[in-house]
Amino acid sequence: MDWSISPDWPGNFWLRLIIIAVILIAFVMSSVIMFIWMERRVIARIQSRLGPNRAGPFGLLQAFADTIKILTKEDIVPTLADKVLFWAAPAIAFVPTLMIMAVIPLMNGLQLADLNVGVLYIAAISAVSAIGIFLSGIAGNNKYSLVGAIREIAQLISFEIPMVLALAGLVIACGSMSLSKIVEAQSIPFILLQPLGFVIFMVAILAEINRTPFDLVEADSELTCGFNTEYSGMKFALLYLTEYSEAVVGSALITAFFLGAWRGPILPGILWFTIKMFAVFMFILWLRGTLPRLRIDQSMRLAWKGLLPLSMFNLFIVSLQTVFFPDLALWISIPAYIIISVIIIILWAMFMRKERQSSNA
Amino acid sequence: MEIDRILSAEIESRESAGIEALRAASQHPIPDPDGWLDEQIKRNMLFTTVDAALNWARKTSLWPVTAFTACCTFEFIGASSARFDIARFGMEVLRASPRQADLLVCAGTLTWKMAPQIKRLYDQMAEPKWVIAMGACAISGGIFCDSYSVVPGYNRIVPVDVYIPGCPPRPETLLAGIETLRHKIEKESISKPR
Amino acid sequence: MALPTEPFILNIGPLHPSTHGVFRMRVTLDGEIIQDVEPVFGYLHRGLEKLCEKYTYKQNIPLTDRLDYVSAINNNWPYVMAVEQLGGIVVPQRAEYLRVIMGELQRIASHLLAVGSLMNDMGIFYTAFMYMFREREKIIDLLEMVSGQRLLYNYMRFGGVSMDIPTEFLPALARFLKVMPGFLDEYDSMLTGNEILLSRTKGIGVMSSEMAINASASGPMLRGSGVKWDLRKDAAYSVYDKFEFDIPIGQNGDCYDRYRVRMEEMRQSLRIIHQAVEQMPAGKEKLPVPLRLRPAKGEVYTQIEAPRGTLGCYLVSDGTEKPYRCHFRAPALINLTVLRNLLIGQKLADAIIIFGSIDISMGEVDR
Amino acid sequence: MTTTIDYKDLAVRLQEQFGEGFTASTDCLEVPPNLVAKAAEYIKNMLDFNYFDMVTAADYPDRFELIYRLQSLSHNVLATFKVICSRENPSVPSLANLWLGASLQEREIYDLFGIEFSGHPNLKRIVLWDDFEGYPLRKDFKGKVYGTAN
Repeated sequence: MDWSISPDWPGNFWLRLIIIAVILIAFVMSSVIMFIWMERRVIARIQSRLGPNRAGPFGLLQAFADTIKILTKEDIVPTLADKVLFWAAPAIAFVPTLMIMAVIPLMNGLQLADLNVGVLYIAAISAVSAIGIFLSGIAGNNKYSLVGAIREIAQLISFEIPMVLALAGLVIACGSMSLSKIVEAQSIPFILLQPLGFVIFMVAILAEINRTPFDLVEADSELTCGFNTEYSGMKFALLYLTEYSEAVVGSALITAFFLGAWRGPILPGILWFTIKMFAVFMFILWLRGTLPRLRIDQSMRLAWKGLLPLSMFNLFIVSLQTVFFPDLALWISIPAYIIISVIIIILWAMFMRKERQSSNA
Repeated sequence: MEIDRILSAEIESRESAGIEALRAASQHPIPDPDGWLDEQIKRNMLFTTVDAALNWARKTSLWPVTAFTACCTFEFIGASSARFDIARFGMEVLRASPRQADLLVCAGTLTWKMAPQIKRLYDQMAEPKWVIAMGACAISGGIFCDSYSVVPGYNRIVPVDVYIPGCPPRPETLLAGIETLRHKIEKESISKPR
Repeated sequence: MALPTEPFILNIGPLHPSTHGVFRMRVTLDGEIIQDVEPVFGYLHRGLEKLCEKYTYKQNIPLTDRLDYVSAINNNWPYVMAVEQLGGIVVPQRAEYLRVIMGELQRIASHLLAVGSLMNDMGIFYTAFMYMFREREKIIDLLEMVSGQRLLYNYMRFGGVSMDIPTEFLPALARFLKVMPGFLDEYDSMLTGNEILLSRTKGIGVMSSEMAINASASGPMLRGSGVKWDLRKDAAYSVYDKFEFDIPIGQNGDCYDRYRVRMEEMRQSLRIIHQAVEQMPAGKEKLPVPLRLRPAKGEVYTQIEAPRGTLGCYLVSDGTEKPYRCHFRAPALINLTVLRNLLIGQKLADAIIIFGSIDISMGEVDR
Repeated sequence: MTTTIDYKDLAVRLQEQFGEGFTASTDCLEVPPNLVAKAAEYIKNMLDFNYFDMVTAADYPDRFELIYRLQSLSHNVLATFKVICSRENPSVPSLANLWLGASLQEREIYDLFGIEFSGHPNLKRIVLWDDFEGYPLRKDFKGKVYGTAN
């Protein structure tokens, strides 16, 4: 059963563009609503309490109630705020998260634009949304959001390079940067072929979307509400949406690159994609419920001294494997790679711990 | 840091002047916003579906910002913890910033030194906002009403919608108070002033 | 040419999610490093000591409940002991045991809340706090069974306690004592080995024992720095000399040690309650004391080991039925003297953790 | 058990050092206001009283009474000083330079009683705001305590 859509399905090019764009936006918006509901229910269950269940069956309408209420609240612009920047920042933060979805194949053929520079496009666009969050922190003329904004930039820069290098490992493995080709090459999902690359990419994505243990930007115990302290009404709705659409796009990226986006035995492609995406988000929620927050200098040290060398090492091993023994039998390459990456992680962690003790001893 | 010493002294004197001004200005309680009461009696309430939808949304997602002052704080935390879960009514998101919150829960004794902060917090909240005065100290100063530094009741500083008696009120009483506030929100209408 | 930067003043103000009440720190920040801290008190100053002079002796007992509202029963104890010493009232043995049991239960509840809100400051999104509050609710049920109130109990009287324990209290307490060590192990497994928690608390906010003694810290703050000083052993008030329990102390006085000391003290309190329940004699739980008690003229100072430190009560009576002067030594206020020395030079994120590990309750700080 | 120091022997020793003025009563040692700092420094250095437990004040019709409780944690010994100062311009030397723990407690007494602590590093109101007129814990305070709205 292969569910696929032929490249020139509705005939007219523009019509295909509009239809797929509408499907993509509907997909992101509905999964954002589901993520909001899921977050509040799952975190409540982790904390042995119920979570919203009065708004509709099992609290399903809770996300709708939240959005209607936020949209109809008064929209306060602080007097000393930089008016234009204050108005533009949420848009700059939200739009790139939708643009990233254009490249991700939801189903065999259901892809807005099959760019052959897909990976480069994603790395570039994901930085722009972080700029939007930075501007929203600066524009509000609030000291807490200023500290939050500076932390956002520090985290973005330090986690950008490991993310791109982890993706470079994939590109070398399957020879092209276009996502549809990467997904085609994933008869065996890359999580098994390149586990070290998956770990690095997962940590980098967690830092990009500011989720625990890296939620320093909106650290509600230190910086009241981080960058969105001064926002209310519709602008805050956009920022609240950005927070969740980044989570949607982040988990979509992880499923696209490492879990074989829509490849699965019986079910149609898009169902497999959503199942894998929700599984990744569940893992993110599990982290949010249990892990404390890192300090900004600890997260940057992890990025520069931890992930960067590991991603370079991952690149080295993948290129070694593709050049010298390209057709190594699977039952050797997968366990071998897992063992090597585990050893490397342990060695590097011991080295970092010894170096940290000697530095502050 | 010398500049800090002068700066903090200057900040200190400006703040204490603000406290004295507020203390002089608020000798009489602010009338409660109960415009919706006589509306109901007059029975000419025109209820549109827009009102119903808006009131339902505002009722089910009341995000509290808490003026955590004294003992009632821990009964409010008890109410939002695992046993009496306030999150069931959609009130779980404890927004620390007043801009996004729409319910100010005044839990605990208000002193004159704290009054300007509560006034500023109320003014910063975005418009459809409600206030719950929780506990005897919030209603009338309670056991400390005779003290030289206690404001006899939050309604001197901010207009209060629902008063919850008790010292501290049990979480069930708090949930009943929130239920009365939700009934009140159901009856509001965009066309009428609050 | 170095980039010209200037420090900016940030108000970790009275209404902040992690200041445990209305406490304000005017912090001068250079980037994320703290240059200067100016604590501002008084946002919950209700003039309690002036009101004590207005009410009679018995009317003051509910006032003392509102001092440190997180461990309310322990506040009555020094005040009631002071009046008993002045009035020459000897407390029956059963009442002493009841006070010890309720005091230790309240200590566990207060430590649960202290450690829970410390985890909140560290970023565990309310999870550890909710678990510990679930256990605190069990203790609140026990105390409600005894005194009828959930948070401020008004439980102790001169010459004993207000009511004897109902019949179903002891089986409920036995169930709680059987279940609680399991929960404490659950917290240990979730929190103590957590790599991020270790990196956030080990070596942060280090207070040497000399600085702790010089800054007259008391309670888990003092014991966290390695000073073995606990009034239950050293001043041996009430019937504490009949129980054997040990005093946990930390090695290098950082946030992690204070967290360990509080977790360990909860286990010791369980041991004390076990022994107290076994040795509790039958008999009267309260001596009949006249309502308008007029204790003898004179002054007295009594102190107990409250969860936050040495809670003392200095009472002066002039023979009438109202106290002439009643002062409470607030351990939380005195523990804050060392805040400025601990915070300068630390980062903003660490300052919140250090402040959380000091564990104050504003009712006691501002009185 | 916390043993209290032998006040008579302490009074004799302090008399040799700083001259007249020390009278030992049953449970405390009366110290003249101007000698408090020297006596406290002596007791801290010589007898290893390293813990400043508490200081509090009481307002009597003709005098202010300050009660200091100093402890030595290592030997578990307690010493209580009582200082009598006049009501006109009450001033006592501050012990904040000897023990860090004394600073906030002395600020609180200054705030609520109006007793000056000379030599205190940061003596200003701790719990009340600067424009608050009068000192509330004095017996002659005309605040709102007894129902008189001010």
